[in-house]
Amino acid sequence: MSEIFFLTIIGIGIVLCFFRMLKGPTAADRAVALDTVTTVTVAFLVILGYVFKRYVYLDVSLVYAALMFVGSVVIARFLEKGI
Amino acid sequence: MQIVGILITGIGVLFLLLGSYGIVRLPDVYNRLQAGTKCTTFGALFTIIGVGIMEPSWFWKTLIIALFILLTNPISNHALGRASRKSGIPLCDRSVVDKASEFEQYKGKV
Amino acid sequence: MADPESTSDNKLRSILYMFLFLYLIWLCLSASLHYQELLAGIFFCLLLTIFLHRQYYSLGLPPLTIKRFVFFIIYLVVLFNEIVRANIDVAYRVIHPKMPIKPGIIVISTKLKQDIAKMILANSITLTPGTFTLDIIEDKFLVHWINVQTEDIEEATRIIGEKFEKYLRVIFE
Amino acid sequence: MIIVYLLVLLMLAAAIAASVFKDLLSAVIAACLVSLIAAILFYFLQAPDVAMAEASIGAALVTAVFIVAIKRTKRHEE
Repeated sequence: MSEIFFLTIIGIGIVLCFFRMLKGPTAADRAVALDTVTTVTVAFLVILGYVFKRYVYLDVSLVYAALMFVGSVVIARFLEKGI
Repeated sequence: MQIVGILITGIGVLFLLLGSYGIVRLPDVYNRLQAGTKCTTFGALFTIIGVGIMEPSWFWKTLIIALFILLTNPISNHALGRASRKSGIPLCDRSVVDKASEFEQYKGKV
Repeated sequence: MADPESTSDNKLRSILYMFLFLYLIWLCLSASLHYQELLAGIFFCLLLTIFLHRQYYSLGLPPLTIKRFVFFIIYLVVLFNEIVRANIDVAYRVIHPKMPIKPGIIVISTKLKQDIAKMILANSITLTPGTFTLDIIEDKFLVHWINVQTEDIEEATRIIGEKFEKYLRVIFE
Repeated sequence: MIIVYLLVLLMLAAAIAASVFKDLLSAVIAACLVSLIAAILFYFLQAPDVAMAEASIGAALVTAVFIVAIKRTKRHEE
Protein backbone atom coordinates (compact mmCIF):
# COMPACT_ATOMS: atom_id res chain seq x y z
CA MET A 1 0.00 0.00 0.00
CA SER A 2 2.68 2.48 1.01
CA GLU A 3 4.62 1.80 -2.22
CA ILE A 4 1.80 3.32 -4.30
CA PHE A 5 1.97 6.42 -2.10
CA PHE A 6 5.74 6.71 -2.61
CA LEU A 7 5.41 6.24 -6.37
CA THR A 8 2.80 9.01 -6.54
CA ILE A 9 5.01 11.46 -4.63
CA ILE A 10 8.01 10.72 -6.88
CA GLY A 11 5.73 11.13 -9.93
CA ILE A 12 4.84 14.64 -8.72
CA GLY A 13 8.58 15.35 -8.42
CA ILE A 14 9.18 14.22 -12.02
CA VAL A 15 6.34 16.49 -13.22
CA LEU A 16 7.90 19.47 -11.40
CA CYS A 17 11.28 18.81 -13.05
CA PHE A 18 9.54 18.62 -16.45
CA PHE A 19 7.93 21.98 -15.77
CA ARG A 20 11.37 23.54 -15.23
CA MET A 21 12.69 21.82 -18.37
CA LEU A 22 9.87 23.28 -20.51
CA LYS A 23 10.08 26.76 -18.97
CA GLY A 24 13.79 27.29 -18.20
CA PRO A 25 15.08 30.56 -19.66
CA THR A 26 18.57 29.29 -20.59
CA ALA A 27 19.96 25.94 -21.73
CA ALA A 28 21.86 25.55 -18.44
CA ASP A 29 18.58 25.48 -16.51
CA ARG A 30 17.35 22.68 -18.71
CA ALA A 31 20.56 20.73 -18.17
CA VAL A 32 20.14 21.07 -14.40
CA ALA A 33 16.57 19.77 -14.72
CA LEU A 34 17.86 16.79 -16.74
CA ASP A 35 20.49 16.00 -14.12
CA THR A 36 17.89 16.12 -11.35
CA VAL A 37 15.32 14.02 -13.17
CA THR A 38 17.85 11.22 -13.76
CA THR A 39 18.62 10.93 -10.05
CA VAL A 40 14.90 10.93 -9.24
CA THR A 41 14.37 8.24 -11.89
CA VAL A 42 16.92 5.90 -10.30
CA ALA A 43 15.00 6.03 -7.01
CA PHE A 44 11.72 5.53 -8.92
CA LEU A 45 13.03 2.40 -10.65
CA VAL A 46 14.30 0.87 -7.39
CA ILE A 47 10.89 1.31 -5.73
CA LEU A 48 9.21 -0.08 -8.84
CA GLY A 49 11.45 -3.14 -8.65
CA TYR A 50 10.34 -3.61 -5.06
CA VAL A 51 6.69 -3.48 -6.18
CA PHE A 52 7.29 -6.16 -8.84
CA LYS A 53 9.41 -8.27 -6.38
CA ARG A 54 12.07 -9.18 -8.97
CA TYR A 55 15.77 -9.12 -8.04
CA VAL A 56 16.89 -8.86 -11.70
CA TYR A 57 15.18 -5.48 -12.12
CA LEU A 58 17.77 -3.78 -9.93
CA ASP A 59 20.31 -4.13 -12.76
CA VAL A 60 18.53 -1.44 -14.78
CA SER A 61 18.92 1.14 -12.04
CA LEU A 62 22.54 0.04 -11.59
CA VAL A 63 23.24 0.81 -15.25
CA TYR A 64 21.40 4.13 -14.94
CA ALA A 65 23.36 5.18 -11.86
CA ALA A 66 26.68 4.29 -13.48
CA LEU A 67 26.07 5.80 -16.94
CA MET A 68 23.74 8.77 -16.70
CA PHE A 69 26.33 11.26 -15.55
CA VAL A 70 28.08 10.88 -18.93
CA GLY A 71 25.26 12.83 -20.63
CA SER A 72 25.46 15.67 -18.09
CA VAL A 73 29.25 15.91 -18.38
CA VAL A 74 29.12 15.98 -22.20
CA ILE A 75 26.50 18.76 -22.17
CA ALA A 76 28.57 20.69 -19.63
CA ARG A 77 31.71 20.34 -21.76
CA PHE A 78 29.80 21.67 -24.76
CA LEU A 79 28.51 24.67 -22.76
CA GLU A 80 32.09 25.39 -21.73
CA LYS A 81 33.06 25.48 -25.46
CA GLY A 82 35.66 22.73 -25.00
CA ILE A 83 34.44 19.20 -25.76
CA MET B 1 12.34 -4.33 10.03
CA GLN B 2 9.55 -3.54 7.60
CA ILE B 3 8.50 -0.44 9.53
CA VAL B 4 12.06 0.92 9.77
CA GLY B 5 12.48 0.47 6.02
CA ILE B 6 9.20 2.24 5.25
CA LEU B 7 10.18 5.12 7.54
CA ILE B 8 13.60 5.61 5.91
CA THR B 9 12.10 5.37 2.42
CA GLY B 10 9.47 7.94 3.40
CA ILE B 11 12.14 10.42 4.53
CA GLY B 12 14.03 9.92 1.27
CA VAL B 13 10.92 10.39 -0.88
CA LEU B 14 10.06 13.59 0.99
CA PHE B 15 13.52 15.01 0.25
CA LEU B 16 13.22 14.03 -3.42
CA LEU B 17 9.98 16.02 -3.61
CA LEU B 18 11.59 19.00 -1.84
CA GLY B 19 14.53 18.96 -4.28
CA SER B 20 12.17 18.99 -7.27
CA TYR B 21 10.18 21.82 -5.68
CA GLY B 22 13.40 23.77 -5.15
CA ILE B 23 14.18 23.41 -8.87
CA VAL B 24 10.95 25.23 -9.69
CA ARG B 25 11.11 27.84 -6.94
CA LEU B 26 14.67 29.13 -6.59
CA PRO B 27 15.77 32.12 -8.70
CA ASP B 28 18.96 31.32 -10.72
CA VAL B 29 21.07 28.44 -12.06
CA TYR B 30 23.49 28.16 -9.14
CA ASN B 31 20.76 28.05 -6.49
CA ARG B 32 18.89 25.48 -8.54
CA LEU B 33 22.03 23.36 -8.60
CA GLN B 34 22.17 23.63 -4.81
CA ALA B 35 18.65 22.30 -4.29
CA GLY B 36 18.40 20.15 -7.36
CA THR B 37 21.43 17.94 -7.16
CA LYS B 38 22.03 17.71 -3.43
CA CYS B 39 18.61 17.28 -1.86
CA THR B 40 18.08 14.65 -4.54
CA THR B 41 21.40 12.92 -3.79
CA PHE B 42 20.42 12.65 -0.14
CA GLY B 43 16.86 11.62 -0.97
CA ALA B 44 17.88 8.95 -3.47
CA LEU B 45 20.45 7.59 -1.00
CA PHE B 46 17.82 7.19 1.72
CA THR B 47 15.20 5.79 -0.64
CA ILE B 48 17.50 3.11 -2.04
CA ILE B 49 18.91 2.07 1.34
CA GLY B 50 15.36 1.98 2.71
CA VAL B 51 14.27 -0.45 0.01
CA GLY B 52 17.34 -2.55 0.84
CA ILE B 53 16.27 -2.70 4.49
CA MET B 54 12.70 -3.66 3.55
CA GLU B 55 13.99 -6.63 1.51
CA PRO B 56 17.14 -7.82 3.37
CA SER B 57 18.45 -10.10 0.60
CA TRP B 58 18.75 -7.06 -1.73
CA PHE B 59 20.80 -5.02 0.72
CA TRP B 60 24.27 -5.39 -0.86
CA LYS B 61 23.17 -4.51 -4.37
CA THR B 62 21.29 -1.44 -3.20
CA LEU B 63 24.43 -0.42 -1.32
CA ILE B 64 26.36 -0.53 -4.60
CA ILE B 65 23.73 1.62 -6.37
CA ALA B 66 23.88 4.16 -3.54
CA LEU B 67 27.70 4.21 -3.77
CA PHE B 68 27.55 4.93 -7.52
CA ILE B 69 25.13 7.80 -6.98
CA LEU B 70 27.29 9.19 -4.20
CA LEU B 71 30.37 9.08 -6.46
CA THR B 72 28.93 10.36 -9.75
CA ASN B 73 26.53 13.10 -8.62
CA PRO B 74 29.12 15.60 -7.31
CA ILE B 75 31.06 15.27 -10.58
CA SER B 76 28.14 16.25 -12.79
CA ASN B 77 27.18 18.99 -10.32
CA HIS B 78 30.69 20.47 -10.46
CA ALA B 79 30.82 20.22 -14.26
CA LEU B 80 27.48 21.98 -14.73
CA GLY B 81 28.35 24.76 -12.27
CA ARG B 82 31.73 25.40 -13.87
CA ALA B 83 30.20 25.38 -17.37
CA SER B 84 27.49 27.88 -16.47
CA ARG B 85 30.11 30.19 -14.91
CA LYS B 86 32.37 29.95 -17.97
CA SER B 87 29.48 30.60 -20.37
CA GLY B 88 28.73 33.85 -18.53
CA ILE B 89 25.37 33.33 -16.83
CA PRO B 90 25.00 36.11 -14.22
CA LEU B 91 24.03 35.67 -10.57
CA CYS B 92 20.53 36.69 -9.54
CA ASP B 93 19.91 40.15 -8.11
CA ARG B 94 19.58 38.92 -4.51
CA SER B 95 23.25 37.90 -4.46
CA VAL B 96 25.52 39.50 -1.88
CA VAL B 97 29.08 39.02 -3.10
CA ASP B 98 30.90 37.81 -6.24
CA LYS B 99 34.61 37.12 -5.90
CA ALA B 100 35.10 35.38 -9.26
CA SER B 101 37.22 38.23 -10.67
CA GLU B 102 39.45 38.16 -7.58
CA PHE B 103 39.83 34.41 -8.07
CA GLU B 104 41.13 34.79 -11.63
CA GLN B 105 44.25 36.66 -10.46
CA TYR B 106 45.55 33.59 -8.61
CA LYS B 107 46.06 31.92 -11.96
CA GLY B 108 48.87 34.27 -12.98
CA LYS B 109 50.57 34.22 -9.58
CA VAL B 110 51.22 30.49 -9.49
CA MET C 1 55.83 14.15 -8.88
CA ALA C 2 59.17 13.13 -7.38
CA ASP C 3 58.57 10.39 -4.88
CA PRO C 4 60.93 9.95 -1.92
CA GLU C 5 60.02 6.30 -1.51
CA SER C 6 61.14 3.51 -3.76
CA THR C 7 58.94 3.16 -6.83
CA SER C 8 58.44 -0.60 -6.68
CA ASP C 9 56.93 -0.22 -3.22
CA ASN C 10 54.49 2.38 -4.55
CA LYS C 11 53.57 0.15 -7.48
CA LEU C 12 52.83 -2.82 -5.25
CA ARG C 13 50.66 -0.63 -3.02
CA SER C 14 48.58 0.72 -5.92
CA ILE C 15 48.01 -2.84 -7.18
CA LEU C 16 46.90 -3.93 -3.70
CA TYR C 17 44.49 -1.01 -3.21
CA MET C 18 42.88 -1.43 -6.60
CA PHE C 19 42.50 -5.19 -6.15
CA LEU C 20 40.85 -4.78 -2.74
CA PHE C 21 38.44 -2.12 -4.02
CA LEU C 22 37.39 -4.17 -7.06
CA TYR C 23 37.00 -7.32 -4.98
CA LEU C 24 34.76 -5.54 -2.46
CA ILE C 25 32.51 -4.39 -5.33
CA TRP C 26 32.46 -7.96 -6.69
CA LEU C 27 31.46 -9.35 -3.30
CA CYS C 28 28.61 -6.85 -2.96
CA LEU C 29 27.39 -7.51 -6.51
CA SER C 30 27.40 -11.30 -6.34
CA ALA C 31 26.12 -11.36 -2.72
CA SER C 32 26.97 -15.02 -2.14
CA LEU C 33 29.84 -16.89 -0.52
CA HIS C 34 29.95 -19.93 -2.82
CA TYR C 35 33.57 -20.91 -3.57
CA GLN C 36 33.16 -20.76 -7.37
CA GLU C 37 32.02 -17.14 -7.26
CA LEU C 38 34.93 -16.22 -4.96
CA LEU C 39 37.47 -17.87 -7.32
CA ALA C 40 35.99 -16.21 -10.42
CA GLY C 41 36.09 -12.88 -8.61
CA ILE C 42 39.78 -13.27 -7.78
CA PHE C 43 40.56 -14.16 -11.41
CA PHE C 44 38.71 -11.23 -13.02
CA CYS C 45 39.89 -8.68 -10.45
CA LEU C 46 43.52 -9.74 -10.98
CA LEU C 47 43.09 -9.45 -14.76
CA LEU C 48 41.62 -5.93 -14.50
CA THR C 49 44.25 -4.85 -11.99
CA ILE C 50 47.15 -6.00 -14.16
CA PHE C 51 45.85 -4.10 -17.18
CA LEU C 52 44.64 -0.92 -15.45
CA HIS C 53 46.90 -0.22 -12.46
CA ARG C 54 49.08 2.30 -14.32
CA GLN C 55 46.43 5.05 -14.04
CA TYR C 56 46.24 4.60 -10.27
CA TYR C 57 50.01 4.49 -9.86
CA SER C 58 50.37 8.28 -10.32
CA LEU C 59 47.93 9.14 -7.49
CA GLY C 60 50.59 8.60 -4.83
CA LEU C 61 48.49 6.87 -2.18
CA PRO C 62 50.03 6.62 1.31
CA PRO C 63 50.70 3.26 3.06
CA LEU C 64 47.83 1.73 4.97
CA THR C 65 48.05 1.86 8.77
CA ILE C 66 45.54 1.26 11.56
CA LYS C 67 45.47 4.95 12.51
CA ARG C 68 44.63 6.07 8.97
CA PHE C 69 41.88 3.49 8.68
CA VAL C 70 40.28 4.54 11.96
CA PHE C 71 40.42 8.20 10.94
CA PHE C 72 38.85 7.33 7.59
CA ILE C 73 35.89 5.70 9.34
CA ILE C 74 35.54 8.75 11.62
CA TYR C 75 35.69 10.97 8.53
CA LEU C 76 32.81 9.05 6.91
CA VAL C 77 30.70 9.43 10.07
CA VAL C 78 31.41 13.18 10.23
CA LEU C 79 30.56 13.56 6.54
CA PHE C 80 27.26 11.72 6.95
CA ASN C 81 26.35 13.81 9.97
CA GLU C 82 27.07 17.04 8.09
CA ILE C 83 25.02 15.88 5.07
CA VAL C 84 21.96 15.12 7.19
CA ARG C 85 22.14 18.31 9.28
CA ALA C 86 22.71 20.71 6.39
CA ASN C 87 20.12 19.05 4.13
CA ILE C 88 17.39 19.87 6.64
CA ASP C 89 18.66 23.46 6.59
CA VAL C 90 18.37 23.74 2.78
CA ALA C 91 14.91 22.10 2.83
CA TYR C 92 13.81 24.70 5.39
CA ARG C 93 15.05 27.49 3.13
CA VAL C 94 13.16 26.08 0.14
CA ILE C 95 9.77 25.69 1.80
CA HIS C 96 9.88 28.93 3.81
CA PRO C 97 7.45 31.39 2.15
CA LYS C 98 9.92 34.30 2.15
CA MET C 99 12.90 32.17 0.98
CA PRO C 100 15.66 33.42 3.37
CA ILE C 101 18.58 32.91 0.97
CA LYS C 102 21.65 35.15 0.62
CA PRO C 103 23.66 33.61 -2.27
CA GLY C 104 27.18 34.60 -3.27
CA ILE C 105 30.49 33.34 -4.64
CA ILE C 106 33.52 33.35 -2.31
CA VAL C 107 37.10 32.01 -2.21
CA ILE C 108 38.52 29.62 0.37
CA SER C 109 42.05 28.23 0.72
CA THR C 110 43.41 24.83 1.75
CA LYS C 111 46.70 23.46 3.05
CA LEU C 112 46.44 20.02 1.43
CA LYS C 113 49.16 19.12 -1.10
CA GLN C 114 48.13 15.97 -2.97
CA ASP C 115 45.66 16.05 -5.85
CA ILE C 116 43.53 13.18 -4.55
CA ALA C 117 43.17 14.82 -1.13
CA LYS C 118 42.04 18.05 -2.79
CA MET C 119 39.56 16.08 -4.90
CA ILE C 120 38.06 14.38 -1.85
CA LEU C 121 37.81 17.74 -0.05
CA ALA C 122 36.10 19.38 -3.05
CA ASN C 123 33.59 16.54 -3.36
CA SER C 124 32.86 16.69 0.38
CA ILE C 125 32.19 20.44 0.09
CA THR C 126 29.90 19.71 -2.85
CA LEU C 127 27.99 17.02 -0.97
CA THR C 128 27.36 19.29 2.00
CA PRO C 129 24.30 21.32 0.98
CA GLY C 130 24.64 25.07 1.11
CA THR C 131 28.05 25.07 -0.58
CA PHE C 132 29.45 23.66 -3.80
CA THR C 133 32.81 23.91 -5.53
CA LEU C 134 32.91 25.75 -8.85
CA ASP C 135 36.60 25.77 -9.71
CA ILE C 136 40.06 24.94 -8.33
CA ILE C 137 43.37 26.72 -8.97
CA GLU C 138 46.32 25.25 -6.99
CA ASP C 139 45.31 25.77 -3.35
CA LYS C 140 42.32 28.10 -3.77
CA PHE C 141 38.72 26.86 -4.18
CA LEU C 142 35.93 28.95 -5.70
CA VAL C 143 32.78 28.14 -3.72
CA HIS C 144 29.13 29.08 -4.20
CA TRP C 145 27.39 29.53 -0.86
CA ILE C 146 23.61 29.79 -0.49
CA ASN C 147 23.76 31.73 2.79
CA VAL C 148 26.89 33.92 2.92
CA GLN C 149 27.95 34.56 6.51
CA THR C 150 31.36 36.12 5.87
CA GLU C 151 33.46 37.35 2.94
CA ASP C 152 36.91 36.93 4.46
CA ILE C 153 39.08 34.05 3.17
CA GLU C 154 40.35 32.73 6.54
CA GLU C 155 36.95 33.02 8.21
CA ALA C 156 35.21 31.20 5.36
CA THR C 157 37.92 28.50 5.36
CA ARG C 158 37.35 27.97 9.08
CA ILE C 159 33.58 27.62 8.63
CA ILE C 160 33.44 25.52 5.46
CA GLY C 161 36.58 23.46 5.05
CA GLU C 162 38.21 23.02 8.46
CA LYS C 163 35.93 20.28 9.77
CA PHE C 164 36.86 17.97 6.89
CA GLU C 165 40.43 19.13 6.43
CA LYS C 166 41.71 18.17 9.88
CA TYR C 167 40.81 14.52 9.23
CA LEU C 168 42.10 14.49 5.66
CA ARG C 169 45.44 15.93 6.84
CA VAL C 170 45.89 12.96 9.17
CA ILE C 171 44.85 10.45 6.50
CA PHE C 172 47.08 11.65 3.69
CA GLU C 173 50.26 12.83 5.48
CA MET D 1 -2.24 2.47 -13.69
CA ILE D 2 -2.84 6.21 -13.82
CA ILE D 3 0.89 6.78 -13.46
CA VAL D 4 1.46 5.14 -16.87
CA TYR D 5 -0.91 7.61 -18.55
CA LEU D 6 0.89 10.44 -16.75
CA LEU D 7 4.26 9.19 -18.07
CA VAL D 8 2.88 8.93 -21.63
CA LEU D 9 1.65 12.53 -21.39
CA LEU D 10 5.07 13.68 -20.17
CA MET D 11 6.73 11.82 -23.04
CA LEU D 12 4.45 13.58 -25.56
CA ALA D 13 5.23 16.96 -23.98
CA ALA D 14 8.98 16.32 -24.18
CA ALA D 15 8.73 15.13 -27.80
CA ILE D 16 6.76 18.23 -28.86
CA ALA D 17 9.25 20.44 -27.01
CA ALA D 18 12.16 18.76 -28.81
CA SER D 19 10.67 19.71 -32.18
CA VAL D 20 9.65 23.26 -31.19
CA PHE D 21 12.82 24.58 -29.51
CA LYS D 22 15.03 26.87 -31.61
CA ASP D 23 18.08 26.30 -29.43
CA LEU D 24 19.42 22.92 -30.56
CA LEU D 25 21.10 22.13 -27.25
CA SER D 26 17.72 22.37 -25.51
CA ALA D 27 16.27 20.11 -28.18
CA VAL D 28 18.95 17.51 -27.43
CA ILE D 29 18.11 17.67 -23.71
CA ALA D 30 14.40 17.18 -24.49
CA ALA D 31 15.20 14.18 -26.72
CA CYS D 32 17.27 12.70 -23.88
CA LEU D 33 14.23 13.01 -21.60
CA VAL D 34 12.07 11.22 -24.18
CA SER D 35 14.36 8.19 -24.10
CA LEU D 36 14.44 8.32 -20.29
CA ILE D 37 10.63 8.09 -20.07
CA ALA D 38 10.70 5.35 -22.73
CA ALA D 39 13.02 3.33 -20.50
CA ILE D 40 10.58 3.66 -17.58
CA LEU D 41 7.71 2.52 -19.82
CA PHE D 42 9.66 -0.56 -20.94
CA TYR D 43 10.23 -1.28 -17.26
CA PHE D 44 6.48 -1.16 -16.65
CA LEU D 45 5.92 -3.59 -19.53
CA GLN D 46 8.19 -6.18 -17.78
CA ALA D 47 11.11 -5.94 -20.22
CA PRO D 48 14.15 -5.00 -18.12
CA ASP D 49 16.72 -5.97 -20.77
CA VAL D 50 15.21 -3.60 -23.35
CA ALA D 51 15.02 -0.92 -20.67
CA MET D 52 18.73 -1.39 -19.92
CA ALA D 53 19.69 -1.03 -23.60
CA GLU D 54 17.43 2.01 -23.98
CA ALA D 55 18.94 3.61 -20.90
CA SER D 56 22.57 3.19 -21.91
CA ILE D 57 22.20 3.92 -25.63
CA GLY D 58 19.45 6.54 -25.57
CA ALA D 59 20.70 8.55 -22.65
CA ALA D 60 24.49 8.49 -22.81
CA LEU D 61 25.52 7.56 -26.36
CA VAL D 62 22.95 9.42 -28.48
CA THR D 63 23.44 12.59 -26.43
CA ALA D 64 27.18 12.47 -27.04
CA VAL D 65 26.75 11.87 -30.79
CA PHE D 66 24.23 14.73 -31.12
CA ILE D 67 26.50 17.09 -29.18
CA VAL D 68 29.43 16.30 -31.48
CA ALA D 69 27.16 16.94 -34.50
CA ILE D 70 26.06 20.33 -33.11
CA LYS D 71 29.68 21.20 -32.41
CA ARG D 72 30.49 20.74 -36.13
CA THR D 73 27.57 22.95 -37.30
CA LYS D 74 25.69 25.83 -35.62
CA ARG D 75 23.93 25.89 -32.28
CA HIS D 76 20.95 28.16 -33.05
CA GLU D 77 18.35 27.42 -35.71
CA GLU D 78 17.13 30.32 -37.86
